[in-house]
Amino acid sequence: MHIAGMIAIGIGVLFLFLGSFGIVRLPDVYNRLQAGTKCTTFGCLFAVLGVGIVEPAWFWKALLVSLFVLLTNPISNHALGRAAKKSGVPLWDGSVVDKSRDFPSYANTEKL
Amino acid sequence: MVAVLLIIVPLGLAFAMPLFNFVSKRIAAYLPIAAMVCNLILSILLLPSVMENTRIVILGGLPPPLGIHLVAGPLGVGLSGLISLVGLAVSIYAWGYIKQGAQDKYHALYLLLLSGATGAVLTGDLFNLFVFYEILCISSYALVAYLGDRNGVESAVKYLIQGSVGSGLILVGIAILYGMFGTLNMAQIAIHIDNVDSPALFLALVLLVTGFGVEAAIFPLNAWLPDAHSSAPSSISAILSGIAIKVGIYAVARVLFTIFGVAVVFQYVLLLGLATLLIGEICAFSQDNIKRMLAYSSVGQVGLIVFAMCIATPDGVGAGLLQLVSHALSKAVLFLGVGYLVARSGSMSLSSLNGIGKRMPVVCFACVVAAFSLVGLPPFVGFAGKFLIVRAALAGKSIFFTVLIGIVFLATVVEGAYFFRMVQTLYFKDAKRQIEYKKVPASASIPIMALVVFIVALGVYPDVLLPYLKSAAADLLNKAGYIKEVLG
Amino acid sequence: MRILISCVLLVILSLGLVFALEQAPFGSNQIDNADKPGRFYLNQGMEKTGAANVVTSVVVTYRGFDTLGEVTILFIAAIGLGAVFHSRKKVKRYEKEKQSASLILQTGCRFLFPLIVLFGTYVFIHGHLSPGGGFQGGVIIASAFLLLFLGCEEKKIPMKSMNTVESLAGIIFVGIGLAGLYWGESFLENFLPRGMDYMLLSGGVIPIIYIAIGFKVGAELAGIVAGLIERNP
Amino acid sequence: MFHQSTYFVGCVGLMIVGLYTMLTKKNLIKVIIGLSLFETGIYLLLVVVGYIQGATAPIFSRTTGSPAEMVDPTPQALVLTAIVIGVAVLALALSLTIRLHEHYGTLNLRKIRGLKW
Amino acid sequence: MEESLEQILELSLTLLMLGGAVCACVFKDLLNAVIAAAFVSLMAAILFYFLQAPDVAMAEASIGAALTTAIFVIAIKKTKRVEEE
Amino acid sequence: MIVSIFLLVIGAAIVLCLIRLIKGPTATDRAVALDTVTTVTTALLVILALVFKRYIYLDVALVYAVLMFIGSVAIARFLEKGI
Repeated sequence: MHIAGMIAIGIGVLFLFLGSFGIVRLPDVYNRLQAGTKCTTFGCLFAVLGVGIVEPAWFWKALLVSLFVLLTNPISNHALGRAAKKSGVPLWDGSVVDKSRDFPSYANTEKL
Repeated sequence: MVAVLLIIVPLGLAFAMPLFNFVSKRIAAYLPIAAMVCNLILSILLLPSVMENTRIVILGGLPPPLGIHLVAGPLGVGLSGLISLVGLAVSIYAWGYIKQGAQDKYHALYLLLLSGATGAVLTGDLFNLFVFYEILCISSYALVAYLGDRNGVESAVKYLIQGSVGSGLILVGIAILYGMFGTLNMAQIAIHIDNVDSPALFLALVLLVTGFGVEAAIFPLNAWLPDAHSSAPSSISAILSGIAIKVGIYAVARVLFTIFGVAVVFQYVLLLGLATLLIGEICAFSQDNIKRMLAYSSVGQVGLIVFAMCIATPDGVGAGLLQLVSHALSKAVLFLGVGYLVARSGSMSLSSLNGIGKRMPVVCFACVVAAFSLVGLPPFVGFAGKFLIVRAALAGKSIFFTVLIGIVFLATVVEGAYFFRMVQTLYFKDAKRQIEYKKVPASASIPIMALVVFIVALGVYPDVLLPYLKSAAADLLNKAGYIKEVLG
Repeated sequence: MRILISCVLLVILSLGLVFALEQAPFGSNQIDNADKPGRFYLNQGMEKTGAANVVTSVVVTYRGFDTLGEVTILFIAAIGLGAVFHSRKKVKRYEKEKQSASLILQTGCRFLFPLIVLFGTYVFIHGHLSPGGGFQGGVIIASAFLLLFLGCEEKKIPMKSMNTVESLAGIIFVGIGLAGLYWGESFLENFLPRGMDYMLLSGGVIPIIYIAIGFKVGAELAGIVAGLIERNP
Repeated sequence: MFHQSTYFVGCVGLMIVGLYTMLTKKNLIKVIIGLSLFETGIYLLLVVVGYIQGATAPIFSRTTGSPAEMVDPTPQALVLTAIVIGVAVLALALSLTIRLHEHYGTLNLRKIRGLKW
Repeated sequence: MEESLEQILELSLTLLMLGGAVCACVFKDLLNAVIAAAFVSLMAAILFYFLQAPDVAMAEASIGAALTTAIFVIAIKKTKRVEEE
Repeated sequence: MIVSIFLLVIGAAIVLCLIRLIKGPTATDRAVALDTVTTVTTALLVILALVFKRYIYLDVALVYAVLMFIGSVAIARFLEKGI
């Protein structure tokens, strides 16, 4: 049980580190959001649930923490991505596709 | 036990203000009057009994070194009586004076200011002193900006920034003292402080005096005062000059005398007080704006009070306290009176008040009496204060004090010059333009005249106050007695 | 020039602070003595008040007067903000280029609002058993209202009932203090039985006062946020 | 001792950075940010004052119940009070700032007439 | 070993906090300064946690990082975003 | 022992986020960095609760998980001219 929990925490921490690494390395806001959102949410979930596995008595509260992380993180990240698009942060030159042009609400976003 | 009501009654009424508003909007103006009448009666009833022995009021069920407690000594109760007297006069005045803005909010903030002042002079715990001091400061920031005009907001910002840096420094000082002694009780700190000799203590002293000195406007820290006092509504100027500064001085004195009690520092603070006196009077002399002139005169008077207190003999502290009382009464009268003069003439410049004395005789007479009292002319209370200060300073027969007293006389001459200029403007100059005459409402003239009666009566019979002053000075100076009374 | 002067001042201040802090015997030294308040609270606080969280028992009973003052300061900030923003002439509402929130944000806020309020309530009800208490719970509730402002603008905070809650909570706090003076011996004394350790109903008046503080802080901070947001320049 | 020196560096540094911001910056909101940094430093100092190495938080639970191994609760209570005071001052300062901007149209302290310190 | 690793963590968190504070002082764009100040609050909250003060950590987290940031942002919205020379 | 290494890795992650917070060309980048820091911090607090072996410390992590996104949402709404 202890070892399984530690492995879960390890995976989570690894993902957190990789997410932060992506924050630094990736070229533009939208790519960084990918790293900052999915990677860290996943990592946080694993780390928290791993702690719940290591100490079985804590499991329910850990589950609650992870549930809240799962609920709140996507909302803030969605808001940030939308804000970036609305305030006219340009895409990276190497971007292949920009689907947002199809939606009228994003159409007239001026360059910063 | 009753002393706690001095703080709780205004606080509770202020909390209940929104509920009273549902009943009627007009109740708001009566609540401060009710609270202050209650406080005045309570303090007058308490004063004789605390003269004999200091009462310790336990809060939260633990005896002094452990919990928070109030010290209802002669100084604390006397000052709270002064606060409620001036507060009562100003709240009656404000009832007719404050006609714009959110009036219920004005009255609530005013009540909270007074309860903060009362709490600060009564408490016996260092951090609690800080909390009440913050209540006083924050409500005065809000009240200075109450009218929402340009100057008011600007000076409130200035006041707020300096005041909050000051309170941050106080917190650092408290942290150092707590780190060294593990307690916040002022008496217990005072016991331990004699056994320790460390530079950290000196730093704590400097930080605490600087922090409380911001509110007291001692010399390098007085930049906010003229702006804030001149651009606030007149009733607030009166309460700030009359009460808020005094609480700052009380806090500085408590820190210097009771907690630290190191005689070396008094000399320097005394010189600071003298510098404050000179700078305040000279700046006041060069002002044309009458409210700014009064504000700078407050700076000067603060310097004089600090000077008197730092002589550090029972006579000196007693004289300083008498001067404190006299300044509170006189400056309140001056600001209250000038409030209506300014409102009628429509401008704050001194020249626009030419010859207004014949049109508004009552208010102008009160202003002249208060001004003479501040200068120190005989039948008024200011004379007694200055006379006692001079006597206390010369009692030591040292050359040092004789020179200093000379400087004080010089400052008084300057003070007399601008106050006589004011009197001359009020009475002996012809009005350039016709000011339409409107009667000053009774809600203004009654409190002003009541305070004038106090000024004259205390000037004629200063002996009434002297026993109180003596025991209050002993309360402040006698460190061992204070410790013994608090800790038993 | 200005920068130079302030640098010199700050260097002096920091040197003084570091020097002083090195000298002072911080940490365990000063509370080992049994008559020091900190040690007393640790040794006897739990037995006397029945609150498992010693910080709570210090905040609410032993130093309860500070807490009263502190709640007062928030109250001052709330009404002071109202007084400063009060202006008689009506400014016409201007809503230029105000983007409404996206559907995801709106739905999320509607969904999360009751959860956050519930969590805030949990925090201040359990203030005597676990970390947290009136202030933290109140701030969490105020944050929930803030979220409502950010997410769905059409929801309005009923300011009148907020004021009533604030006022009532303050009166309850003072009233409990006076009740302590009446039934006990001093203001804010813990006059109720202390109850079973580690249970919700323990600690005498502590949970009641913390609930009052929670409501008061929540209403005040929500009022402050509402005042700031609804100010139209 | 290592612990405490670290923290002293942290809190004194934070206070100094905050005061520096307040003294030298010209924008009022920047000054207020400096104020909040300064206050954070003070809170840290107050908590460090009550810290005891190797002790745990002053909260009893069914498993941990030895008062000898707990940190001093008083400074924590003081910091709770101080934090709330800080946020009140901050809210009032920001509301005054907004009001000042309505009057002057700028937040630059050099351009606002009387606000020189 | 374990002790010293944790101490390294505390030291680095302190330095990070100071770095964030210097950023808050230097940034010209007020929004960025506010973000940096929120970062400082977060680090301070973790330090409170290390100092065994969970109550304070909770208060600092909820007030310093969420509410203060929001009211600063609102104030910037009502005034001006860029600090001019 | 192994937990300490986890903690150090998380510390490194925070350092990386601070680098982005300093460098970030736009305000959005910095906001993303702040948002990431909050998530990382939540995990750090939970693991620290394990280190200190106190169950009640999880409440603090819960507060982080619940409240931290509000700051990000405020900044985002400001950037898209919402409030």
